[in-house]
Amino acid sequence: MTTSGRVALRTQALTKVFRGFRAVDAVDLEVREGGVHALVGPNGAGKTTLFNLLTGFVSPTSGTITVFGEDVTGKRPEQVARRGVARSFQITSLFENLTSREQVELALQGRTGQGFRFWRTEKLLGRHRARVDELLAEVGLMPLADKPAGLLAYGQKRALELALVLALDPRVMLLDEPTAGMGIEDVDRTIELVRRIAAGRTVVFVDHNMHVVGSLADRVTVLQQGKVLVEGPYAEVRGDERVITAYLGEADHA
Amino acid sequence: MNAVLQYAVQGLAAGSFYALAALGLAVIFGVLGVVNFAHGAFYMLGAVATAVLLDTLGLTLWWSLLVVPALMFVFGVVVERLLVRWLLRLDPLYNFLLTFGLTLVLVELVKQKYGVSGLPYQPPAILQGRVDLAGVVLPRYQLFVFLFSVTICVLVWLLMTRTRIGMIVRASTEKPELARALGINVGRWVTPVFGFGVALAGLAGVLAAPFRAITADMGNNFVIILFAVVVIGGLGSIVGAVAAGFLVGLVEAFGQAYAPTFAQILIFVLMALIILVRPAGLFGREEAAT
Amino acid sequence: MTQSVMPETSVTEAHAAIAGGGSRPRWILLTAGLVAALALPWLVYPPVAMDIVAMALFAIALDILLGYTGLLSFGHAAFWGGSAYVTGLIATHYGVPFPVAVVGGAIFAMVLALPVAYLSVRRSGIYFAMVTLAFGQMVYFVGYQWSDLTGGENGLQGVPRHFFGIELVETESFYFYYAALPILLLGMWAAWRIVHSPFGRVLVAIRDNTPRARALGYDVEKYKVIAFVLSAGLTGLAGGVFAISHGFVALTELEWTTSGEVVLITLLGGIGTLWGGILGAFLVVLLADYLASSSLGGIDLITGTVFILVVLLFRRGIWGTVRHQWLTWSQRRTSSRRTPVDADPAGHG
Amino acid sequence: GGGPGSSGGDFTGGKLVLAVLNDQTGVYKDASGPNSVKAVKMAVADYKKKYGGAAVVDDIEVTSADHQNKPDVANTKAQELYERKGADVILDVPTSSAALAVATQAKNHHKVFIDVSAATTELTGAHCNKYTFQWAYDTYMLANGTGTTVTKDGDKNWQLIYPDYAFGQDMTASFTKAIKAAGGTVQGSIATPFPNDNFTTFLTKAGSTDPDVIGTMQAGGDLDNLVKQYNQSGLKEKGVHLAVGLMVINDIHALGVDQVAGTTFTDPWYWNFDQQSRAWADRFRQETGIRPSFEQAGNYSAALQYLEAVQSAKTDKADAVVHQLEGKKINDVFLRNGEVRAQDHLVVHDAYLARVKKPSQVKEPWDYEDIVTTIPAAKAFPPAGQFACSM
Amino acid sequence: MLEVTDLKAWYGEAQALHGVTVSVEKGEVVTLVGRNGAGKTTLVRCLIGLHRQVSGAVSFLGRDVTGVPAHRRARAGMGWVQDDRGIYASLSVEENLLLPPRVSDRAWTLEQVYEAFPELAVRRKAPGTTLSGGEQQMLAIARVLRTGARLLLMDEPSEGLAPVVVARIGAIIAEIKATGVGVLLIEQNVKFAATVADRHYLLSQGRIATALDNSEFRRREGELLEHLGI
Ligand SMILES: Nc1ncnc2c1ncn2[C@@H]1O[C@H](COP(=O)(O)OP(=O)(O)OP(=O)(O)O)[C@@H](O)[C@H]1O
Ligand SMILES: Nc1ncnc2c1ncn2[C@@H]1O[C@H](COP(=O)(O)OP(=O)(O)OP(=O)(O)O)[C@@H](O)[C@H]1O
Ligand SMILES: [Mg+2]
Ligand SMILES: [Mg+2]
Repeated sequence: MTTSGRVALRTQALTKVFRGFRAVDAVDLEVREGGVHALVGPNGAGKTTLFNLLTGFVSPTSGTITVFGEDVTGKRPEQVARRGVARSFQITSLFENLTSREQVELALQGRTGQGFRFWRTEKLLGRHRARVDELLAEVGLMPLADKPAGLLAYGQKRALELALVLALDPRVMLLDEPTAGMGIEDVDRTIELVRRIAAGRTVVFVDHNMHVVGSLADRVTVLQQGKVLVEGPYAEVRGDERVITAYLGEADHA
Repeated sequence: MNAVLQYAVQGLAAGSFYALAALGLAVIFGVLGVVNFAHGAFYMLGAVATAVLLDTLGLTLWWSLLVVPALMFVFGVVVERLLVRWLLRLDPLYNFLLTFGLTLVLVELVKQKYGVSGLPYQPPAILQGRVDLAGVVLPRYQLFVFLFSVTICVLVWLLMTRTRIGMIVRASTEKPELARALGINVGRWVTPVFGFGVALAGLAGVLAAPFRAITADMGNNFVIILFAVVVIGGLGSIVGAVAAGFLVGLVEAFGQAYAPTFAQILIFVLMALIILVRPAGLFGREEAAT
Repeated sequence: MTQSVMPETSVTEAHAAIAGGGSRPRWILLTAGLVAALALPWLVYPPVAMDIVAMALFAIALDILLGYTGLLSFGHAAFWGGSAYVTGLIATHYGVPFPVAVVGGAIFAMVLALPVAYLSVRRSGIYFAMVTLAFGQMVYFVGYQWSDLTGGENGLQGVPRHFFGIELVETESFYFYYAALPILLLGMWAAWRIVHSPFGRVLVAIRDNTPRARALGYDVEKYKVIAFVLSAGLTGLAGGVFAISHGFVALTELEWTTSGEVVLITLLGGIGTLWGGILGAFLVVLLADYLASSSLGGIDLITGTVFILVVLLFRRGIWGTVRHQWLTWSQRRTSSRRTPVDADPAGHG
Repeated sequence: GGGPGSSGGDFTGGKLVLAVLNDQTGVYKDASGPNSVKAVKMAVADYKKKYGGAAVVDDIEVTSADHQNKPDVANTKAQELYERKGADVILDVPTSSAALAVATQAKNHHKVFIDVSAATTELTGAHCNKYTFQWAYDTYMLANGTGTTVTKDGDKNWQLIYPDYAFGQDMTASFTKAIKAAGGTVQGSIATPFPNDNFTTFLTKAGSTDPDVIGTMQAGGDLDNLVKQYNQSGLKEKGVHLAVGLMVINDIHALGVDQVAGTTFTDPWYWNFDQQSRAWADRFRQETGIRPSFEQAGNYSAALQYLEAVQSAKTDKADAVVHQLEGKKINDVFLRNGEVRAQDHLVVHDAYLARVKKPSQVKEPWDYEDIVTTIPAAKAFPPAGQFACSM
Repeated sequence: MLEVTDLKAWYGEAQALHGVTVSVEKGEVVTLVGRNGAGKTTLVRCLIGLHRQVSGAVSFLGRDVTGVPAHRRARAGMGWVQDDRGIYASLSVEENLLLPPRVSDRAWTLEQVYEAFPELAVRRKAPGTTLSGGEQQMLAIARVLRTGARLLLMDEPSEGLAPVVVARIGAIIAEIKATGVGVLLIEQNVKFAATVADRHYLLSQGRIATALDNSEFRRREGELLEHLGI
């Protein structure tokens, strides 16, 4: 993977306190452009909260966040999204009543400002057709393109989540447990997919599946109790004593 | 200074009605997720029942304070069984609309039965007149209303937060399916809680009988103010409902004293301000995004 | 998570509700509707016919919010009544043809809606309903207090009906109906346009899953505010015509009962159906009119009972039920033609 | 029978239609409502009995509609009654806004409208027209009677509390004038929201200047609220009296006599005033089961006198009937020394200053009032021209 | 202790289970594996009595419980760990634990819970859903242990848990199994399934495709993985 010198995402002393509980505690994180960065750590370490902070869903108690040098601290989710930072959700989050195609159209439209055109017909959305087909094919949902998402199986929904993130053509992608609840085959396919789309983009993801982390990440940050425990290349981190005791345990080194 | 104290007491007395009724609203919302539009109508029924009981059975206020909430509880149970329960699984807006319809029906029925001019009521002599407290002369009845409602509010709060019943009740509301799978007979709890909330509205009505016009329409405006109260306090927050109830009473009293033309608008302005700076209300929980 | 107010409808159906397109039945329906609108004043008393069409647009405007954005406004009387007053004042003081006054009223309604929307959209679901109710009440009190302008309790009396000096329109309700109908039909068309636009699609997305819409870069609040303001504008159009038709404006137009009535109409017609509002208005207005002249009394008793029954037994509303039957029927037809292979719901193809 | 030419008259559709448009369900239901319709039917029966075969019209229909206290409904209904139901006259119409809307319709349709239950002076002032009459009372009469009499009786210092809308403002202006004319002073007048259920603050404020009497212009449920809170405020014990601008007998019934005993107010009519009134009230009770309010008696009177006018005019043509009514002097069960003033169509007649009885004095149900004085017709109502009516 | 015979389930017109027959004995851990959408969750919801569109028979502890409402099944000793955890936002962590009634004297005490899951002890006063995904999973498991259920129905308990915690759960399962509790475990994590279970059912498109004991399961792991992926 090519990592240029530029810093895509940086946090400085980022802290979030929920009623006295420090969920994220003075985290300094630096993700270089083009890198695939994994965030691991025990349950409750603050990974999802960190994602929420990075995408504006939660506002930080203190500290700063910059995206390609621009300060986005305290910006709202849609503002962060429009700066090229897209996220997926740990708990599947789709528009139940729209078809896969419509959802992807919606995602594509988001960047164009067409959304405010209440005097135009929705056929306008047809212009995204080619791109929609491409994206759906990429995640293997083409045959189900016209099925409302509410009727899809779980794995299919996860795939659609990814398609939505991709549709935003983001510079930085934040994927929260992209393979959670997937069968082995789907996991491998997803790894492939993420690897493919990661080209030329910056990816930060959370996953408990070490197989996924190992295959994708070129850098890994281990969080514990809201603090950075270790950071480094995967091979280095997984050998780290502290990581083994705090997170991996003796049983499973998959 | 004296006047200011008087206004304060008057505001707290007015707030007592809001606090008690809003408490009922909050309990029902907290447990059933129902915003009960008929709360004003239940308040009205409480007052009407008080007057009718005095007229027919000679029940004094003291008895009414016990009997009417009990009757309203039963009535609430019937309403829940017959109507509200069928919509609990659905969007809360449906129950909002249902209780809106119910309000129209109840108000109209009372009009047909008891007319529109109102019902007479004679309060007990001991609550008449005034007491002198350190130079401030206060109507006895207002003091009584205030103390009584504060006591009830504290008791309810303890019940909901400190007892197993409160816990079960909260769980049954939030995820009824799961609660059943954990061995809790959910159906058994929802109904009495609704009845309980209705009884609180009825209790506010009893307190209103000696103090306010007992007419079929007495709850119409009341319920709107109640909504403002719960928005200010944070819907679903018991403490919030009570605190905001008293706050709104005070705002109303001082508004009427110093800016009468704007007294009614003032409450809504307060609400707008709260929404601006604290959308979840004074005591409301922030809605977390996952 | 979802704030959808159509939990009864299946996903397929909800999707059908938002899918646009110009199929044949739709054209047949449109033509039938137009014919009905033109014939209405022959069938019912013309001022009542006018009320029906005005209320229909009111309900449709509300449905943009309720059915398509998932926001129940319980304070729309503010825009209906607000526009009625402004329309009435313009007509009284400037002597302009009434369509101009009506447009003025609608613009006012939109201006009024802006701050209300800005504050209300900070809450959703049931909170939104309560907040709008409270704001509606606030507008009511202003209308009530500002009696120099609004006539307070007495209402705004003697609103003229100028229409380019065409006497028949200005005096006869029958001809006035045809003069005012195009305004309301235009409003309905606009509502349809809004719902079936890229904007409408975003509204549905927001209704279904707000955080997700945010993550896709949509400024949710802005969309809700725009939807609210558009809805208020169409409401204003209807309220303005209503004011001119009646020749005066009463404080009741601002009362929360008016907000409640239009919700009933929308609900009866079918939430999220748009056209249901027309049927709902037809029934509710005629029923109220009938009850007012019958010696039955107890309008609220009947309105309230209808409310309860519809909510309990008939949540899809009239139009929604018809559409449901239609979809079930056509689905059964298509699925019987399909090969069973397609029927596996879980199959990854 | 009927039809042009028959029985020498000239009646559209061959019949005469009297329409009662009022509130059948809302706050005015008890005071007027369905029982006003019955009162009008009594008038029709009396008319038929009196003239028998000599009646110019024998097909007389009484129809009614509910305006639900909504002026827009009143407006549409009035149109419909005149246009579709062939109404020759509309009667009653409580709520000022509704009455004003109906007056406009009467003017546009050239049909008669006799208002009984609305109090606004605009009906015979700025909004007066040739076809509209105000039969029973107006705000001037209410305020003037009470203000003058109470002041003269020794309560010179007043505080006024009034609901902040047209009726309350009118009443307050009239009260203030009357009080000053009688040698009293108004220490302050306090506007309150409407509707309102909490008057404690206003009462405290009013009481702070130690007035002799507090005059309230509240009506209906608000009056009920205010009286209860006045009773508990301790002002009564301090010797601050209460005078009421508008009280109808149903209000006393609703509050209970004990709550308002001793309160003075002006009443256009009282059922137990004299033998004539009582006899009619007995008949009314046979029809309805309760005693009549002044509105109901007023409707009877208005309908009866309208029929008399039709009898003289021999037609239902509005202009002819109006011509018969204008300037007519009338004495009936409701109007004593009455006159339909031609200039503004206000019907002036004797009014009464009433005092609410003590519970111990009440001898039978609805026996609530002592009539203290009769205010002669000439003094009870505003002089012609006071409210700028031009027809 | 659990006998399921020819269980069929529908969602509206779509059939999700096509005649499933499974059993769980005392002190036995049985897993249910199968790809997404195979019907595992549906099966468990039928067992606990939440899914009502069913036919077939379920007997528990020798008694027929078909048609018995969910809360009575729970009281009879079925414990359910929901796939989406089902933590109460309106209850604190401790209240979540105190909520369910005790159904046998096997029930864990609060001390035992906190000892096994120190993460929860720290957050005991926090509102339930403010816990992290994994912490919520622990809470859900701990909550069902608090009842002392005789049969645990666990829907993907290891999902989203850190490997150390997964190992801990494994140990707990082994521990309670020793006291005679039966466990029906839904698992995607085949490795984990193999370490804790005695027998396995492979569910595919609403039908039991294969039933295997653990040694065979281990032997055919690779083949199974393939099957699961297809
Ligand atoms: N509420 C529902 N309405 C309609 N179909 C449903 C519903 N829930 C589940 N299904 C369907 O039933 C089938 C079985 O679903 P189930 O949730 O039991 O699968 P699962 O094996 O638990 O999958 P996963 O591993 O993803 O949790 C799937 O095809 C699914 O689409
Ligand atoms: N809205 C909130 N209010 C209070 N506490 C919260 C909130 N959200 C998260 N927390 C707390 O912050 C901590 C970190 O939670 P987070 O969801 O970020 O963990 P995580 O690392 O993603 O864990 P997992 O791997 O289990 O998903 C947890 O202890 C949780 O209880
Ligand atoms: Mg997480
Ligand atoms: Mg599952």
